[in-house]
Amino acid sequence: MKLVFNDNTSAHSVDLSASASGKSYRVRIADRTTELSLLNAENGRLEMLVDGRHVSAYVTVDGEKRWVTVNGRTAVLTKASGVTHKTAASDHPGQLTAPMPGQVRAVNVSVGDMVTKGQTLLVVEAMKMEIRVQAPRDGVVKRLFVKEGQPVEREQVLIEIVETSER
Amino acid sequence: MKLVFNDNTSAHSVDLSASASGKSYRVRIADRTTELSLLNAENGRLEMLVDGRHVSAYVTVDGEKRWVTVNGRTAVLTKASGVTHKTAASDHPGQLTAPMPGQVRAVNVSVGDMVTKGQTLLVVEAMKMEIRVQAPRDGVVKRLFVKEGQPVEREQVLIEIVETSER
Amino acid sequence: MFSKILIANRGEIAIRVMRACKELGVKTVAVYSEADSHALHVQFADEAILLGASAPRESYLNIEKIISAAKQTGAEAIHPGYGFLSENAAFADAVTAAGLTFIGPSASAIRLMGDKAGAKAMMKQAGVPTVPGREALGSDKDFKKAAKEIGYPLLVKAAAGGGGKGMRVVERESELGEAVEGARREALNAFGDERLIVEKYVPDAHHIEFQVFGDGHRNLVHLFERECSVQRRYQKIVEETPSPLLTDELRARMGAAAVSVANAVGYTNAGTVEFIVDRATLDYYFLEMNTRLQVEHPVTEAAVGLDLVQWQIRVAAGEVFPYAQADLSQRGHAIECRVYAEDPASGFLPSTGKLLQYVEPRGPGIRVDSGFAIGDELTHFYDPLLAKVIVHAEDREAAIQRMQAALGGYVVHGVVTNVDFLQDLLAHNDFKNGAVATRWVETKFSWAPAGHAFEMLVAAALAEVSVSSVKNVSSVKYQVSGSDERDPYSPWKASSGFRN
Amino acid sequence: MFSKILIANRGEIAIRVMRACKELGVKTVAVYSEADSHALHVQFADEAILLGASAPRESYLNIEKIISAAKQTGAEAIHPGYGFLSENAAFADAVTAAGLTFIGPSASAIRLMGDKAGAKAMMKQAGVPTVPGREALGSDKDFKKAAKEIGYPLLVKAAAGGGGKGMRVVERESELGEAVEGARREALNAFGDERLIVEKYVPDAHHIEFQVFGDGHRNLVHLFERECSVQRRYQKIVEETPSPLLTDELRARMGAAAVSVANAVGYTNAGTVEFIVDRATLDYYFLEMNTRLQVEHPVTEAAVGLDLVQWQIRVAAGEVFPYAQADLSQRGHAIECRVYAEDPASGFLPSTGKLLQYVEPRGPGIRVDSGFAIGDELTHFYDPLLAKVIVHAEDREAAIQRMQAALGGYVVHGVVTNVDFLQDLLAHNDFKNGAVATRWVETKFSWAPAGHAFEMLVAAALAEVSVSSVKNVSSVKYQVSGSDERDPYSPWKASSGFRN
Repeated sequence: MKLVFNDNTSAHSVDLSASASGKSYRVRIADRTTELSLLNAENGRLEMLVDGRHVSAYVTVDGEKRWVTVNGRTAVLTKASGVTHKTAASDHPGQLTAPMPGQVRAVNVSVGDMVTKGQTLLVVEAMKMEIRVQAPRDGVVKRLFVKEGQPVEREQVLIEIVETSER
Repeated sequence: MKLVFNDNTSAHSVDLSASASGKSYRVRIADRTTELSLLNAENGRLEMLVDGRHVSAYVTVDGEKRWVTVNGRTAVLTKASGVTHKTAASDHPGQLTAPMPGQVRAVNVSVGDMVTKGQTLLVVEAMKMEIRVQAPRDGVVKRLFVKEGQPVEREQVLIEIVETSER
Repeated sequence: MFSKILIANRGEIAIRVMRACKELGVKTVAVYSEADSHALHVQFADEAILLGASAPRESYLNIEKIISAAKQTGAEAIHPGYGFLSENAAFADAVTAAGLTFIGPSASAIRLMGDKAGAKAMMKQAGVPTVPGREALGSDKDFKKAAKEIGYPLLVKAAAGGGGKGMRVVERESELGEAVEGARREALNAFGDERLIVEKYVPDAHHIEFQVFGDGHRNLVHLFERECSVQRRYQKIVEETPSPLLTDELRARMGAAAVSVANAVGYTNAGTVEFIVDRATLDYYFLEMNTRLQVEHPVTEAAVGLDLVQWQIRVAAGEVFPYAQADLSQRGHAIECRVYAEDPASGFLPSTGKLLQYVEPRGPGIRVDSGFAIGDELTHFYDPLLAKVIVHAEDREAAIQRMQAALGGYVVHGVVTNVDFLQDLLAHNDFKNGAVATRWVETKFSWAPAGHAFEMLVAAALAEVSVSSVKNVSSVKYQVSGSDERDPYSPWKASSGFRN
Repeated sequence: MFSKILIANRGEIAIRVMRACKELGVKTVAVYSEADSHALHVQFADEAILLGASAPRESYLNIEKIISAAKQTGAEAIHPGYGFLSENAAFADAVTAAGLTFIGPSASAIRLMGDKAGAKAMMKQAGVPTVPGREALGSDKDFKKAAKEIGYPLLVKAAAGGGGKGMRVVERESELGEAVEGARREALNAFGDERLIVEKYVPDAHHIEFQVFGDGHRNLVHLFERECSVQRRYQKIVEETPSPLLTDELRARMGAAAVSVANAVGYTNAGTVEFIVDRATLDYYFLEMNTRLQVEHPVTEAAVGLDLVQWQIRVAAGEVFPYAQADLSQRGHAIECRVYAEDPASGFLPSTGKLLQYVEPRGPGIRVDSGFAIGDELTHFYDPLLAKVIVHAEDREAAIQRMQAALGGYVVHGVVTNVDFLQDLLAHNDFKNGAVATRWVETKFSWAPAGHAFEMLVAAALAEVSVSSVKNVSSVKYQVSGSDERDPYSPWKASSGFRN
C-alpha cells in the first residue's frame, strides 16, 4: 500500500505492507525500512512498536488532513489525493486492487451504481484491520471482481470504476 | 412508555411520554409528574432540564443494569425485564407496539426469522431519539406490520413474535 | 456568604470561578451566547441564561442583559472574570445600582486606574517611580533639554499613539533631531496629531507585576510578584513566580510600592500592579494597575498557597482577609503557560476550528485550567485562549522539567496551537537563565516548527489501515445537522448518535 | 543520575514513579503480567517486559524474572513501589547482587524492621516509647502482677495471634481471670498455642505516622506526620496532614522519636515510622516502621512541597538531600481519599469488573493518582485500589470542602466503589471535629447507601429513548474477542473497531 503525505515543504512517500510473518507491518519511507507492530488502537490513539521501541501516537483523520502527535509534537500532514489503492501494474486506471492480502468484509455497491469520489466501495479486512476501498473519482461501477467473504491476494483487482460516459 | 427499575429494596415505575408541545418529555414516578428536556447526550452523559433545574447525569447500560450517577452519587438500578414495549391494550402478548409517535427507521428482521430475547427487531425514531424495539423472549417473527420509513402512532402494533411451537 | 453568584464570563475563567463557588457552597449561574450553547461553562453551572447572539456586544458585553439575568435567577453577586466587563466602571456601577454585589474593586478605583495617563501622574505624585518622560514639547530646544534630563537611550513617540506607530528609539543626542522629525511625520499621518512625548527607553525590560489583595476592613497586602516577560505581540504567554530577576531586597521594595499604589485609590479585592524593570540597573517603574483577577493568578495561588478566587468572593461578602504581610511567603516555583489556538509559524494568527482530539496532561504538581472539550468549536468571536497549564515544583529547574513533561502530554487536534512553540521556548537557554525580556520573542527567538518525525509518517500511514480505530471527523457522534440553533433547550438539539 | 529505571509494580504507583522519571529525564521500563497487557502503566513506559501469568507469584512477586527484565533492558535501578516486593529484603539483596541499585533502604534495614517483635524490642532499647506489655506469663499471679504494672484497661491476646482471635479487653482487675481463661481457650483453638501476652489497651487510638527521609551522606530528617486513623478492616482509607490531634510540641517530640527510630537502623531513602497515639492522654507508642514509599505519600508532598519520589531516585543515585530539619515546614492542609473498588454496603468486599464509565475530578488543588482507564478490567488478582484523590488547601475546612467537590465529580461505572461512602464519611461531624479513632468506622459510623434520587430514575428512563447516546457495553469498541491473550504484541490483538 503506497501512500503520499505532504507537509508544508515536500511530499513523503510511505510504503506499508504486511511482513512475511504476517504478525507485523513493514514500512518504507525514503531509504529507511522498519518493522512495526500495532499494539492497540482506540479513540484516536495508536500504540506501536517501532524497531522494538514503544511509540504512542494520536492520529485524527480530518478530510485529507492528518493531525498527528508523537512525543508531544504535533504535525498536520495532508494525504495526497492521487494515491488510491490502484496498482501500478494495472493498465486500467479505474481498477482498484487489494493493498494487502486479506478477506473482503463488505461490498457496498453493485454493478451499475453511480459512485462519488471518496465513497467507500468495499471493505477488505487484513491483519484484523479494516481497509476501506474508496472511489478515486465520481463514476459508475463497471465490474465487481469479488464478493463478501472472499479471500484476496495483494494487488488482486477488486472493482472497476469508469466515468459515466464510458458506461 | 412504561418502565420499571428495581433498586435493592423495591420496584419503581416510570412513565415517560412526549409532552403535548412535542418539545420536551413528561415523566411520572409515583405521585410526582415532571416536565423535562434533554439538552444533550453524548459519551454516556445526559444533560437535562428537570423542572427548570439543570441536571447532569451519567448513565451506563450494562445488560439489564443501569449505572446512574447524579450529583456525585451512584446507584445501580435494574431494568425489570417484563417491560418491553407491549401495550396493555393488546391481547396478544407477542405484539410489540410503538412507545411514542415516530417513524420506523430500521426493520432488522423478516417474517419467519428466529429471534432471541433482547435482539433488536426494529428501530423507531421519535423526537430525534432512537428507540430499539427488542424481542421480549426467544421466538419467531409471525407478522410485521410496518416497514422502514413508515410513520407510526403511539401504541400502534409493529411486530408480532410467537413461540417457536406456535408457528 | 452569598447563596448564588452569576459569572459574567465564559471559557476557563468561568469554570475556575464556578469551582470556587462549589467549594464555598454557593450556587452558580452561567450566562452564554448562542455560540456557547453547549460550552462547558454552561454545563458546569447550576443554571444558565442565554444572553444573545455570538458577538460579544450582544452577549458578554451587554450590561443590561447580564444584570437582568442576575435578577431573574436571584443571584446576589456578579463575578466578572477577566476581559469583557471586568474593568468597566459603568458595569460595576450598574451592578451596585441593581442592588447586587460586584466581586471586584470599587467602580471609582476601576475608573481612576482606567485613565492610564492620570494614573501614572497620580502615582508619580504618590512617590512611586514611573517611566521618566516629558510632554507638551515644541521646539528642538525643548526636546534637547528634556532628553538631557531623562538621559539616553530614550523613546520618542506619538502622544496620541499606540501600536508602535510614530515611535523611535534614540541612542544619542546626534540622532535626536532626525528622530523627532520622523516621528512627528508618522504621528500626523497615523493619528492626525503631531504631538510627541519623550520617554526613557528601557532596552532590556522585564515585565514584573505584583498581586495585591485588600478587604473591606483596611487590610491590604501584596502576594508577591509574577514575572511576565515572555510576550508575543505585547501579550503574555508564560508567567512565573518568583521572578528570576528580583533580589529579596528589591522584591520587598517593589511589593511596598505596589501596596502604596493600591492604597492610593483605596483598593479592595484582587488587583495587579504592573512594573517595568530595567535588567541592567534593576530600576523599576510603575506601568499600570489592572483592577481585576489576572489570567495568570494561578502561579500566585500555587506559590503563596491561597485560593485567590475564593478570597475574592469571601471579601466581597464582607469577610476579613486574615493574613498580614508577614504571614505570607512564597514556596517553590510556579510557571504558567498559556495554550493558545494560534499559529506561531504564521505570526501567531488565531486558529479556529473544531476540537477533534483533546487530551490534557495530568500528574503531581500539574494544574490545567480549561474551558473546552472534544467537539467544541473555537470561533473568531472570542479570545483564542484554549487553556492554561500551571506547574508547581520545588525550584525553577524542577518546574521547567515538570512543564516540559506536561506540555509533552498535551494533545490538540483540529486547531493549531502554540504547544510545540512553548516546548521549544522553555528549552531555550535564555529562558533557562531567566534572561528573557519583553521583546525577546520578536527579536531573539526565531522559531520554526520542527519537521515531522519519521514516526509521524508511520502513524499517519497506519491510520489508513485502521480507519475506524482513529478519530474520523465524519463519524463524530455528536454532530447534529439541521438543528434549531436558536433554541439550545430544544430536544431536537439533543444528541442523536444513531445518525452515525 | 540513572539513565533507565525499571518499575517493579503496576497501577497508580507505577505511573507515579514513571512521571517522576520522565521529569528527571530517566527512561522507564514497565513490567507486567498477562492480565495487565493493556494496562496504562505499560502504555506509559518507554519499554515493557511481560513477566508471566496474572497471579502475582508468576509476575510481580517473581524476583528472578524482574531482575532478568532489568538486565535485558539495561535498566540500572529498580523502584519497587509499595506492596509486592517493596519490603522484601531478599529482593533488595538480589537487586544489589545483580549489580543494580535498589531504590529504597538497605536490605539490612528492611530485614531489621521486618521482624516486628524484634523491631519493637530494639526501639524500646533505644528509648522510643512502645506499647507496654508483658510476655511469657504463666500463673494467674503473673497476669495480675503484669496487669498492675501496665495499668487498666488492657488487652489480653494470643502471643501467636492476629485478626482479633483470642483477644480480650479487660477494664478492671475483677474481669482479668475470666478474660485470661477465655483468651487462652480461644488461642489454643485458633493457633494451637495457648501462650498469651498482656498489653496496654488504647481505647481511642489515633494512627499517626511520620515520614522520614535519609540520604547516603548521613542526612536524616522527618517530613512531619500523617494522620491515618480513618480505617476499615485495619486498612487506611483517608489520610491527612497536619494531624488535627497533634500540638506543635508533640509533633516535634514525635518527629524526633521517628528520626531516632530511623537512625537506629542506619536508614536511608523514604520510610515511615508508625505510632499509636492515645487521644485521652496524648501518649504515643512506636508501632512499626514501613521501609518503603507509602500509599499516602502525596499528602506529605503537598504539605511539605517536595517530590518524594524524585528524591527517592536522586538519593539512590548518590545525591545529597539538601534540607536540614529547620528548612522544612508544613503549609496548608492536605487530605487523601483512597478510592477502592469495593462495596462498603457489603463489608467492603472487593468488587471486580470492567470500567464502563470513568471520569476523574479536576480543579485547582486536586490531584488524582490513578492507573486505570475506561475499558480496563479490575480483577481479583490485585489490590482493589482504583485511585487516590489528594487535595491541598489553605486549611482543614477548605480541604474538606475541596475533597467533597472532588469526590462529587468522580464517576465510576462497572465496579462498585467507596466514593459515596467517602463523601458521607467526610461530611460526618466526628470527621469534621478530627475525632476519628482507628475503630471508628466499625464501631461508630453505620453507613448505608442513600436511596436513589428521583433524578436517577429520570435519567435511567431517558437512557431508554437515547440508547445510542449513552454508554452501552455491548457496543464498546475496543472489545476484541478471539484474540491471542498470550502475546500482547500480536497485531491480532490490535483494536478492530469494525467489529462493532
